[in-house]
Amino acid sequence: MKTWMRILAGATALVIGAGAVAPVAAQQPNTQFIGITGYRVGPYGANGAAFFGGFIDYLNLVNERDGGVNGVKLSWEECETEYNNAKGVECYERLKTRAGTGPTAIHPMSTGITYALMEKAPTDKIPLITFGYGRTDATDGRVFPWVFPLMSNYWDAATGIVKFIGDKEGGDAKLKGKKIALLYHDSAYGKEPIPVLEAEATKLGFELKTIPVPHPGNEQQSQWLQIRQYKPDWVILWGWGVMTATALQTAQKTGYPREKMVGNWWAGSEIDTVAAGPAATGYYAASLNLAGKSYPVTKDVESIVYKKANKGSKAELVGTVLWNRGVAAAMFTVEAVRTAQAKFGKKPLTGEQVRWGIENLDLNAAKLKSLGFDTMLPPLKLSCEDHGGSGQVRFQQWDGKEWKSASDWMKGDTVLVRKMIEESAAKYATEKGIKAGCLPG
Amino acid sequence: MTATAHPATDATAPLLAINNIEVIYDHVILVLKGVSLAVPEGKIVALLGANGAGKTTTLKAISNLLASERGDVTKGGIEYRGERIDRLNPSELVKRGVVQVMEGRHCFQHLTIEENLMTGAFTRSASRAEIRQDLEKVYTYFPRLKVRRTSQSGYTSGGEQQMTAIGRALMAKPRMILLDEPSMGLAPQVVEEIFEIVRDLNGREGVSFLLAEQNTMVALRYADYGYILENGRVVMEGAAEQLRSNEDVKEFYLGLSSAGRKSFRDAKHYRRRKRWLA
Amino acid sequence: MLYREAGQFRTSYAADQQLLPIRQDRILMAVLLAVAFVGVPLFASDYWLTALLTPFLVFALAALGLNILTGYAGQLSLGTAAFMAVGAFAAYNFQLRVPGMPILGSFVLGGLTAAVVGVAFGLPSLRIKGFYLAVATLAAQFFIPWLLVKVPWFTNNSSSGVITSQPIVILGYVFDTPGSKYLLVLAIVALMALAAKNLVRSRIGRAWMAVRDMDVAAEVIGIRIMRTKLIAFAVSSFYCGVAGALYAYAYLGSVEPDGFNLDLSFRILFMIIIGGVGSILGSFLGAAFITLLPIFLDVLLVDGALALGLNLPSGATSMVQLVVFGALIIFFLIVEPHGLARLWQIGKEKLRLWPFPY
Amino acid sequence: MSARDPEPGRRIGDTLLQVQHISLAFGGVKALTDISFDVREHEIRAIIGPNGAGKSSMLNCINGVYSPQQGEIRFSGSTFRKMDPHKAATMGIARTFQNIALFKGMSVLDNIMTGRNLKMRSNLLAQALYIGPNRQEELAHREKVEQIIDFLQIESVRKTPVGRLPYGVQKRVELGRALAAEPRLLLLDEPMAGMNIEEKQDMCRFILDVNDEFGTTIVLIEHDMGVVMDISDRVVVLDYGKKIGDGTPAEVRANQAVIDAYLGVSH
Amino acid sequence: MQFFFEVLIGGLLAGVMYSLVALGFVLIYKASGVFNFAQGAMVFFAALTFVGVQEKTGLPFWAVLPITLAVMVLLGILTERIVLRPLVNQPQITLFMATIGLAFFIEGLAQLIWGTEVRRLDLGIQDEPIAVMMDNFDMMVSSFDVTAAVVAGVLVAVLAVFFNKTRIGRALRAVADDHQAALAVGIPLKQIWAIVWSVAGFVALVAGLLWGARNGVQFALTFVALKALPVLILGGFESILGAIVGGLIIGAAEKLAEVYLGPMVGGGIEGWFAYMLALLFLLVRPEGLFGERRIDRV
Repeated sequence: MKTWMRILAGATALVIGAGAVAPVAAQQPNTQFIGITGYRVGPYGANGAAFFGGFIDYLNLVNERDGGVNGVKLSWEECETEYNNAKGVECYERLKTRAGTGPTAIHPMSTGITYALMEKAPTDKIPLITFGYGRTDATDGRVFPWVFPLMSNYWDAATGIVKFIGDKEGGDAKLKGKKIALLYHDSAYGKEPIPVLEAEATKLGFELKTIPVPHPGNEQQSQWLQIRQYKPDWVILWGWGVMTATALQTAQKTGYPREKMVGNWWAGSEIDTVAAGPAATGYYAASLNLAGKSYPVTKDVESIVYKKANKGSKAELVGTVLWNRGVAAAMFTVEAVRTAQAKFGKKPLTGEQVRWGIENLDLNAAKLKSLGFDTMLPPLKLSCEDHGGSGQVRFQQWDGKEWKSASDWMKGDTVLVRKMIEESAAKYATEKGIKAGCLPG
Repeated sequence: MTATAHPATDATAPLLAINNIEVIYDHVILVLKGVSLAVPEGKIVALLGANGAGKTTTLKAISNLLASERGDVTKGGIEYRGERIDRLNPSELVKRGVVQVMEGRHCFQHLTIEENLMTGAFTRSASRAEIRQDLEKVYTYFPRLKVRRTSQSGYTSGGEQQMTAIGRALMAKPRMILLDEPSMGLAPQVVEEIFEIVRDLNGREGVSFLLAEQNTMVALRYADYGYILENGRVVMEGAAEQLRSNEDVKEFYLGLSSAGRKSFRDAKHYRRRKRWLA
Repeated sequence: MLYREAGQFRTSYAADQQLLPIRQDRILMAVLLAVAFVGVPLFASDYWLTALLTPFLVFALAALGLNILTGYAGQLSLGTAAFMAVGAFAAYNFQLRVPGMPILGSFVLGGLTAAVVGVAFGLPSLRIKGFYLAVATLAAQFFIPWLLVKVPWFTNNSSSGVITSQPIVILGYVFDTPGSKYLLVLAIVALMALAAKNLVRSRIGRAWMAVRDMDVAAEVIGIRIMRTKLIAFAVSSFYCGVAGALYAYAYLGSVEPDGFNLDLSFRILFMIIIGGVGSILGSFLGAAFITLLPIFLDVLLVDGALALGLNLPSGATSMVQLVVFGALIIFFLIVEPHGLARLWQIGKEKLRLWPFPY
Repeated sequence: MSARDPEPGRRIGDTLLQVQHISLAFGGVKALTDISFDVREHEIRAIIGPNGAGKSSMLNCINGVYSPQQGEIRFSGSTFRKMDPHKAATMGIARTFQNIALFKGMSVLDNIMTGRNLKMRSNLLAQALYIGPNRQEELAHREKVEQIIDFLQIESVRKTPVGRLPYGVQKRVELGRALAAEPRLLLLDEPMAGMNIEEKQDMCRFILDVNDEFGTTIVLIEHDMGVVMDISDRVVVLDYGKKIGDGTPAEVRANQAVIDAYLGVSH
Repeated sequence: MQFFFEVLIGGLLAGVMYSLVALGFVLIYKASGVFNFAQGAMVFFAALTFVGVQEKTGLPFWAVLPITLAVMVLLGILTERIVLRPLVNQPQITLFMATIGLAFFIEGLAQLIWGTEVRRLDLGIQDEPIAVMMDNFDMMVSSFDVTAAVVAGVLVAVLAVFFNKTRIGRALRAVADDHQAALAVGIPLKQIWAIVWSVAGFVALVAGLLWGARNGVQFALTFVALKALPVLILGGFESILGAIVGGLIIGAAEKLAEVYLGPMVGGGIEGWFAYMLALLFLLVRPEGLFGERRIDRV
């Protein structure tokens, strides 16, 4: 008994050794391969499941409905990162070996992993698409040619939120003398908006108090008592994971009105509000995309991917904020491929070619409409200088059941943000000895 | 040994009979290499031998405490009142009246003496009053325990702990107690006291004892019959008085030679051959 | 009989005290080193080098550090990742702020800084033991990353808290390919493993084990408990610190304080438990197992599901992975609580007798 | 049978250890009350008494594991209120324990090598590199340790982890570890507990040889009266933390207080 | 001053929530010497199962509770049977590691069965400031936290009676002291351990329900174990009373520190403050507040 168990254990070890030698390639030939470094377990597993669920649902849609991009079928492989940097790198390296083309474009969906891959990507010629996260100053594509913080970055979000609060108060001028508290996840991610908010505070004359919440943020009594004592007019919530729901619950507990709380786009999904229950009602959050199922693309996914092909990831997720965001992220990738195909031909493309496609992406309102996205996203046009392409945010409010749009697409202080981005990027370029400039297309 | 002295040949079957058992630890270490012995009802049987001879293992094989130490009875059988008990779990065994008092007492340190005694009655479904009565009975045997009933056993002396351990076993209303090294680490006077109680219990309650003991001298004074174990085998057995008068036992286990006890001062070293082993 | 030692006499204590007294072991080690230094860089793919072998070596080094503390000196620590963080950030700052600092110097200084911090957090071990100490080391685990995030100086005012390692240049040669980074890490790890082996078979190693096994007795024969434990903390943290620096420089390239979290500490603890507590070899085996197992499971599950034509949602595979990982750990602990190193030893014993069963 | 040498006066020297008015309590429970006695150079001194009499506590006070609340200890000319174990070791006091306190995870050789710890000098770096002086040192001490291994006749188990050894051999290894420190004063706490006659005889021989050959002074706790009476020069008797007798074995055996408290009538 | 008390009371009440989780650790540690790192995972599993069953069946609270309890008892028994029994007599660290493995297993299993979505757990207790306190003293005291504290109090009382006054309780304590001896007197170890794990499962369920109602049922529930660890060090691994008092102290000290000390050093100190506090405390009393002082007998 003992002996055979030992043998079995030894055999397990051996097999594991051997198994890693020959990872079987999962992709089919002559397809556009997309590597996905995703996460569906761990503290942010719920977020990942929604985002990557949408992402893959859209890829399936393109294959099922259109037969791929101009006839080139899409293939993909998802590698679980557990939101862990080291595992993210391993996944990246693994996906890199796949297909002739490599992973085409990577969505790390984690700022940490983005940073870990930042210097690998140029060497490997694989673009990183960081949709609403990652390194803010990478928006300057002259210094970061391989990184695309698509649409809007954290500083856009922060200034956008200030703008939104200003609007609610009746104009930016009314912000003078107001008190705003920033309740943030005490991590690199949470600290991102501080410099730009401080700059805004000086400029617009409001008072800013920053209150960190230590990870994971499932206990916020003391922070909210501080808020209760400080009595701010608005609370900006820069949360992630369980922290957001706890903040909303604790706000209720300490009697702070949720209508005076604005979250950023990682603190504004159903995951956050459902967990908080009734405490979330009235809470605002910035968003990169609208929630809802009424868009033609969503309907297509439901009817084609879910009903017809039965390849859907999870029906309950359809139309949620993060699912829609995943769909949008996939669409950006697909459209980048399409754009690049126009230049390089209708065949599986390399990461380098797709990079060009992303940089020359132009999704105007008409294009978005034709793709079935309507108002879910703002128009987007990238260039070498601007790897964001939009800088807009839109606000949604939780009505107790679902997210409802609460504003138009709007921009914050783009001048300030651009200035800070360029400064920061220039500093990075000096540090690293990078000669800023556009890559030849 | 004469046939009449062998307890197994008594007209009635022995209370406990062990037939040629083999015990292996960890699947490799053979500790008992075929041990057979018998305990007749109402007798005190001593299991003697040096450290590591297999005394404790024998007792644990009977009480089935081996499993938790990665030991296993691989051959032979153990019978209690004619029933095979080698696959019973300890709790079943206690219910049938076989209780072991382990070497080194093993009191529950954080429980009071009285709580310790009460745990002994765990397997019984007796009424509260009945248990209370038994508790009083234990106190009559061990008046010292009554005085210290509320003390945490961890803070009591070795002798008191040994008494607690025996008393705890008594609470299970045993017919047979497996007593492992009751004299270990106790002062001579206390050892005598404990053995007197053992004799008392045997006489008055009719409890049979199988006691493993290194202190051959004392053990043979109180036992009816004895087995000597060496290296996992029974090498000698016989009625206590026979063993006591056996020359070899005298020399090797009692430290007596025919010319009286040999002084430790005069013990000689026989230098052994140097061994080559890395 | 493959592993027969008969006929190999050791006639002096010097011969008996060599690192590998048995000839077969020496041959095996030579082959292993040759493969690691020559064969692997020649034949392994970039994926192997970057994603498997380099992290394996880095983790093995950290596991070695933890094993010195936990396996040899008997002080259970859950703060390994924090000491790695100290090493990484200290190396970064030395490299950044001291002009002309050689990179290896930074690694050593990073290790030394971690050693100092390790000693500071080791001080409570003089009073507290076992799980109390283990939980106390969590204080380090939570405090150090907090401090690194909180004080911008440590991260050179990086708004995100992420530091990007400087290029590794030694004597003008730039280590920027996966192969060269692997070789650098391999050389460092091999040297430090040798040093660890020497330490544990010298006076200090015996003192550690003595304190681990029976501290009162150790004190009575004249071992200074306090010093011995603190040296263990220092040496262990030094190893973890260097491992942290290599983690940042040779493996990930950029790190953030939050990356050195409790998960990482646990991961390394797993390595020594699975590999073998109190065994140098075990640190390596454990690191290999823990690094490769999830990847293997991942590949196996994904490809296995594909091969079987199952449409396993990728979420499910991740869960299954977690379940299997947990189950395997338990399985291993039950089958061989002394770890892979013991399995290896048993295997050797068997080979020694082979083909005879006894 | 009682005195060891025809002329003990010539063998036994001056006072080496003097225990003066030692009192020790654990949270109010008195373990030792005003104990005084002395141990002379080259002597074998036994401490006897019932369980819980404070014998082990006495040893623990002598080598500093416990610190007595009152009294002092004089050892080879210096006086201590509180000895610490490390200092005791450097001054040449070695010790074995009632319940074997070997380092279970280590081999016999390594266990005994730890006894040489105080005599080794190499620094950490030298040890890590294992070159030159450290290597020489390790080998030199190995030589010494092998002598002890020879003396105790445990050559065949030198590489065996002590946890796997039989009890009697473990006791021997523990003696070896204490001897490796080349002590002036050796404290033995029940070195023969749980041994059979043969093993006890062996152990007695070792103790006597150590005493004879190395001139080591020995303080010994033992329950076996036969052993105590045979090999010790003088005996201290403790009962409930108090000293109730002190003298040669013959004197102690005749002491009525000792008989009442400990020896009992039937022995 | 009013604010100080508000923080203090809030802290004490939060501390009770920590104690709830710490209790599960104490129970298992006491009875089997296992430092059960999977307690957090068990809390998560309990809450998730509860919500999952509720979702699937639509049954009311009082019907789902026994079902979940049954699942937890089953989990406890299986854990004992499959994980711990084969590991009897192994060093504590091995058992500890096994429970980490168990934690992974349970976390994976829970999500495999019920999915990763974040769910709401509604106990029908509104988490709002108690009006009386608010109106009369301008003090914010959460109704939810007070309820939780009452539940915790009842739980502790029940456990105390169970341990000290019942035959099984005595057997549990006996097993905790010396399982070999317990076996020898006929206490069926396996059943006892199964009972312990079941009780721990029950405590995990209570903690899971309260924490789940507080933060939503999601993976992060496993993190509440990290909040319980300093409570354990402070209170002692073996003391139920210690878990409660430790929780109160940690809760109060942590909140006061974050509010009054935090701003001076940039805040966010709660993550480690409790650990540091426990560490400093240990330097004074190494056995914890109510832990058994170990007497080293040599």
